[in-house]
Amino acid sequence: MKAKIFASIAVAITGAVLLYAVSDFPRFGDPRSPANAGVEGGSPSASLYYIENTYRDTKVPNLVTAILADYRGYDTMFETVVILTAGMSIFAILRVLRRDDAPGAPASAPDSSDHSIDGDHHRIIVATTCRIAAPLIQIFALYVVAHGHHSPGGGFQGGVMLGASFILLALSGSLRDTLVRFSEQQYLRLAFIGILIYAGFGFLPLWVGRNFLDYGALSGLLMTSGEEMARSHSMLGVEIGVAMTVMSIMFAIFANLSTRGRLHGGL
Amino acid sequence: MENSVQSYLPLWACLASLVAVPLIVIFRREIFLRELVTFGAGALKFAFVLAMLPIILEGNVIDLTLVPGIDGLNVPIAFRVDGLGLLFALVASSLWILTSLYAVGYMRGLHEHSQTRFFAFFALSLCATLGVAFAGNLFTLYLFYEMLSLSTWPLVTHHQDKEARGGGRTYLSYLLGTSIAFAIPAILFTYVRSGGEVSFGPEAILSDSDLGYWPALALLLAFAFGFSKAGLMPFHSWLPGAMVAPTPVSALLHAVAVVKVGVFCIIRVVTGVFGVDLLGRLGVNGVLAWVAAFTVITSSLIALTQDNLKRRLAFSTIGQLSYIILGVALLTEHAVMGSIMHIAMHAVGKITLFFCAGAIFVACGKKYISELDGLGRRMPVTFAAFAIGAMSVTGLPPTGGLLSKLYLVWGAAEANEIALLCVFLVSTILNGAYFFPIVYRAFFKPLPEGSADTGIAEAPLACVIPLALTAAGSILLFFFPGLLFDLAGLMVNGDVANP
Amino acid sequence: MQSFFQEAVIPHFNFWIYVIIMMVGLWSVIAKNNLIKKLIGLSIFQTAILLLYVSLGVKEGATIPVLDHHALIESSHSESSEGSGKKAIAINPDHYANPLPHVLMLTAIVVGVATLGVALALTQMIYKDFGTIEEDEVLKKIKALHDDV
Amino acid sequence: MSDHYPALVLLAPLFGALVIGLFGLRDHRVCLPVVVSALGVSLFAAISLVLSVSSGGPVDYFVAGWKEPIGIGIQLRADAINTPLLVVIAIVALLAAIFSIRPAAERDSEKTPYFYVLFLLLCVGLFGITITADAFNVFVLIEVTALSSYGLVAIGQSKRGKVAAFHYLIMGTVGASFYLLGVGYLYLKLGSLNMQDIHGILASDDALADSRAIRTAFVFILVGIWTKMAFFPLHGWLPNAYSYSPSGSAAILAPLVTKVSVYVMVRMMVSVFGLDRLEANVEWGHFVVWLAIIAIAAGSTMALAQREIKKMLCCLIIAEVGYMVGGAWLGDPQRWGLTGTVYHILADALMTSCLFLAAGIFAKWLGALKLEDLSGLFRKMPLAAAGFVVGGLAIIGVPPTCGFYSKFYLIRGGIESGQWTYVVALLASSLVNAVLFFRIFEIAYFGKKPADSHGDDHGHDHESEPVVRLEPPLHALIPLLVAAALLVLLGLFNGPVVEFIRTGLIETAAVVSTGR
Amino acid sequence: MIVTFDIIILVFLVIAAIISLSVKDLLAAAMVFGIYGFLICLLWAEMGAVDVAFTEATVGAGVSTVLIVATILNTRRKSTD
Repeated sequence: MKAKIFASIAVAITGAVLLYAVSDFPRFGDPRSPANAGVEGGSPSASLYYIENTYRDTKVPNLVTAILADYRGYDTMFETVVILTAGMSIFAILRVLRRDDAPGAPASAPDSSDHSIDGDHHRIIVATTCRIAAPLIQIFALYVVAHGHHSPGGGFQGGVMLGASFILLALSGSLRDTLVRFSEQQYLRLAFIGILIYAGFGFLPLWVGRNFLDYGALSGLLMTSGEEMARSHSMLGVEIGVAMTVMSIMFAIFANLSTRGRLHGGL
Repeated sequence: MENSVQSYLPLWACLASLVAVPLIVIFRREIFLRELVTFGAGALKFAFVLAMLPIILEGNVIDLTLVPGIDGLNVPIAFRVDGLGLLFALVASSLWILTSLYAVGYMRGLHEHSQTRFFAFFALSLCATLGVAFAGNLFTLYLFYEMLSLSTWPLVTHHQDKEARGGGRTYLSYLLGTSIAFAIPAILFTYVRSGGEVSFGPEAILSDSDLGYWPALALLLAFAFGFSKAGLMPFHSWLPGAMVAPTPVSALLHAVAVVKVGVFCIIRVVTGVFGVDLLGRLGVNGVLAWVAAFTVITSSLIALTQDNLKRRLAFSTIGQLSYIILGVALLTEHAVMGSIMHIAMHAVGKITLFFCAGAIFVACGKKYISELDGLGRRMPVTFAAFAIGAMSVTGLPPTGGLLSKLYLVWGAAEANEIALLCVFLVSTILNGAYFFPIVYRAFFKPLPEGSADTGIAEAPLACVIPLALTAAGSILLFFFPGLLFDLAGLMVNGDVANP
Repeated sequence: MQSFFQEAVIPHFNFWIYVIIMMVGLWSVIAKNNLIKKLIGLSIFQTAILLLYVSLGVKEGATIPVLDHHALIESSHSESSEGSGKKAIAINPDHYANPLPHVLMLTAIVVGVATLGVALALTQMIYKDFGTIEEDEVLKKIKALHDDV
Repeated sequence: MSDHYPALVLLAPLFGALVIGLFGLRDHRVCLPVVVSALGVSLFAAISLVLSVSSGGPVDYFVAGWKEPIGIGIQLRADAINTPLLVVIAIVALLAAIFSIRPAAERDSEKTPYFYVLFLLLCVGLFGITITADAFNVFVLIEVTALSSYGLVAIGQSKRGKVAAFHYLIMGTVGASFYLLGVGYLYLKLGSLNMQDIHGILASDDALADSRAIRTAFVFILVGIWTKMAFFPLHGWLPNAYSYSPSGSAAILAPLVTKVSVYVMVRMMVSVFGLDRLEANVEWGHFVVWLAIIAIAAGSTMALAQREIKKMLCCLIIAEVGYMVGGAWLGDPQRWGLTGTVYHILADALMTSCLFLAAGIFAKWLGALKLEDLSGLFRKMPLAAAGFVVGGLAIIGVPPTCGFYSKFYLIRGGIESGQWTYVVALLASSLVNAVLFFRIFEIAYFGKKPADSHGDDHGHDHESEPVVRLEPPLHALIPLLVAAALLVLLGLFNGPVVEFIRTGLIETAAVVSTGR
Repeated sequence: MIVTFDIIILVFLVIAAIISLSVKDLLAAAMVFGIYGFLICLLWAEMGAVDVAFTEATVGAGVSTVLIVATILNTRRKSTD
């Protein structure tokens, strides 16, 4: 009961302070608001610059992906690091590592609680449809990753969908079979390789003397016509790296959460 | 008028005993080598201090900055040796040699445990004492002051029994507590008030600042009570508490080094921070004088009631320290000279008394005055030295104590503070009242019949020789006070005063 | 009251709603006893902040922040054929929503899920250790176990 | 290669984490060399940054090369306030890494690679927060730090650790979200995320700067950061989180996470909202200083009540955070309070690192959790006890150690700004610290057998005839002694460090306050 | 950006949030949380933030709900409050 009173007081105070400031906001949807068009005292508004110059700089029509991967690529790299950290923390908390069950070894022998597919009629329909649907999901996910430049989508969304396809398999069939296809050792390695790709793309310009994550410098390496195309291609590369990491970590989180770190049995 | 000489002597003097600490530890197995290191360090330290004497006597000052202070930005660590500093260093280092000899005899006599630790910390506390003596600014003074309190704590709690723990606790809570509660704010206030200038120079730090009466009084009292090693009431009870320590510790530290550091800091504050003319103008020193006077009288009265010999000596020390503070608080020329000389006189006298107390304890394990009947015949040398020491502390003719007390009285008369003059006389009588019954009881009272009169004999030679030397020293100081006069004179009017 | 509603609430409707959702989330994070309810409240609390960011980037009558790809290619061809430096058609920023909040919110969503994942892992371990996911029962049990490294 | 140090500082631990992830998971021996070399590179980069800043002023680094309109790309900025912190983070991380080596035989040593991956990711987050000059980027990096610290707290076997991690997660996420909310309000009114740009707008337009939304933004950013640094009313998570986490994690989390949050507060005050505006509304400053005084009082009293060593040290952290927040908000004319706070960030990080390393040694190799278990410590572990003594003396504020000097600058700021209650609180708290630590020294010194001791403050290691020696292995003892030595060194050489900070502070405050 | 559509979704949003937090059965709460997620995704799409909508659909609503359900099945379904 004490918590409820304290919660109400805290909520009341925070709410009051927030509402006190709301009246000072620009009108909702106003195109000339400071966020959208900047303030005269400061430097020219960032979002106006993005809308007008992104295509000229990077030849990528999807502004969000351009900002995500190039202008504020440093933020996105740390976003992927956040996902990796979450995966590692969950590993550290949940994963039960008995002496023999070193991470490399495949999931331990199936125990009784793991109800395999053939024994249960209802699951057969679900399992087979999912097994057919999974590849389709993965193809669409790859399309989302690759097409992130022109249409909504990109590394994160594609990566999650790839992960979701494996989760679908694990849910419908049994986690043990999915782990055979996508073992712990594989998805752990893939997670780290993903970020290595991202950081690698960022590190290369340093050799040419340009700042970190400055893709323009890679035009020589990627044999592209101009700096803009180099930016566009390296953005794609970076998105692939992100997709790899997100895919493997999402599946890792699910695998650990559903079996509380023992990686057998499952839902 | 005094130019500053750059020399590394003060640093070597300090480091002499610091270097001895690891050596003592290394030789913990070979007892003889360990003692040799202690004596060697003592002699080396005394030699370095003596080497500085001629430079100082020519009237110039030794300056040495260890960590430079960047235009008032940070906290500089620097040495500055002047007359007062050198006098105190001379007293401390010379008596350390004697105390080492005495300690060897005492510890062997009583088969004390973990002596290596004892001697190591003894050396370390001496390094801190000299650090305070040579401190060039308030921060270095505070740095070595804290180091001294911390390095003497293990010595006080050497026996590691119940009352040692109690004594240690009061010892630290008083010293550390008052220094953090009063000394740091006082130092910081001076630092801020003087715009970052904290080093002791020819003229006082706050001499030109427009300090009001009350802030000045508050600052002076904060300093006085902050440096609670000087034993001003009500922060004096750590000293009797520290008597749980072995006697060499009480002898050197609580008669010479630790307590004198407290008084030395107060003299530094009065002369170096406030300056005689600022205090005179504000009249703030009167309050300090009366606090000291009150301490003198009350501690002498308490000393009368003490039956434990060491506690009686402890309260007498509190009284004598307040003599010195009283002398400085009077601000007149002769009073300040008297108080500076009293540092030396009282040191030599009181150390003799503590040596005798220790010798009695080693010889026959007696601690209480009521048990001392008729011991004089058994231990003639010890009690003769005790008598001389008592005379010196009370201020009777053949001993040096008379000179310093004379100057104090002369200074009080100069400042026409008749009331304080009476305080001096009354307390002299009280000193006599709590010392001479002991001498009378030892020599003229018969030995209690039942006691085994054969067993009691003089303490081992290693204890007796030092106490004899110090007793002789206090007499010598009566006949050849020249050196003390010069050093004290330097402080008072900056040039060599003719006696 | 009517004028206040017209003049203050309607133009900032999104911002009022986001405050309400946020307070619902915050209240449940503190008050709810069940750990999973707390986590759901936490997620709601975080999505409210997304609502603030996205709704400050909205422009009336603006399309999604993806440029019309083909028009740009013809314009750049025609422009490169004439050789004039400037692009033929200027992109009017008021027609496109502000892309920056969208980028920031992509990050915030992913961070939210990552935190949720770790929190759920902790909930499971708490259940394994204490056998309950009710806050008060867990605290009682902790007091019971005297010293555990 | 040399002008890429701002990026290199945090890339090294990131690549280290990736290498451990790829190769260390199977072969544990790989972990330590990779960690030490990664942090070594960061330390080298941090030191060279300090040198370049001291010679040539602040260094700006534009990631992805977007320079001309300032708000486009993300900008990293190394100036006098954050480069010393970078060096301290690298040093403390190195010490903690070496301390937490787990020989293969130990109970849960198979989790060592995960521990070290999280360890390095935490370092990436901490370096990132310190170096970045983009308000949103700070949020992302706070999350990286937070997530890895939840993992590090809960990695051990302790049941209570999991519950503590859960509460830490809840309060940490709420704090980070408040910070994000504050940045959102700033973006909404000013249209920019770059700190320098925001400050330019605020400095040039006072009406806007005093508008309601900006003031609310500042309130929320502050409350969010206070939650992350466990400032008193929002400190609930800290005592449990750091005392029930394994010793290795506590050795890296306790000294750094709270101090970096204090740094973020200082960065927000100096580089975003501008000091002169903050000092303008005095009542806000007084209110925060009062909060700080309550924090100091609460931290000290809680520390007195604790029976467990680590819990007591955590309460000390809460009090020290009170020092720093109070110091920053004193608003004294020559900004001594702020200098004291920035210096105290460095000093306190080292002090807490030294104490938590010692507490870790006592817990692991002596099984001593409660205060009473430490009896006879000086005899059993003289060297480890010496390190603990130096750490204790630093917290109390004994001269040669850095604790004294940081308190000295804070008190000077307090006196010059007239905040006497703050000065009294500082002194009272150091008295309480003295009581705390001497209570421990007494127990350690007076143990049942006649134990020997060395209570002096130079950490001299000399012990008489030791009966039984239980010294911890070298990989735990060396970091502790190095930390203790650093405490004294930082104390003695506080002059150059403070001068470096003050020139940076005056320059940043001066430059920034004049706007564009 | 159609204002009326916007307001309707927002109202539904608040209702879904309150229901999700007050219902006793945790699985039901998870389901309503899923609905809440997809409503938010609809809101983003309606507001012109298509990328955010896509991410919210896959990450925010999709994976979160799956993870919460997985945890509920591994712990307990009934909730006291």
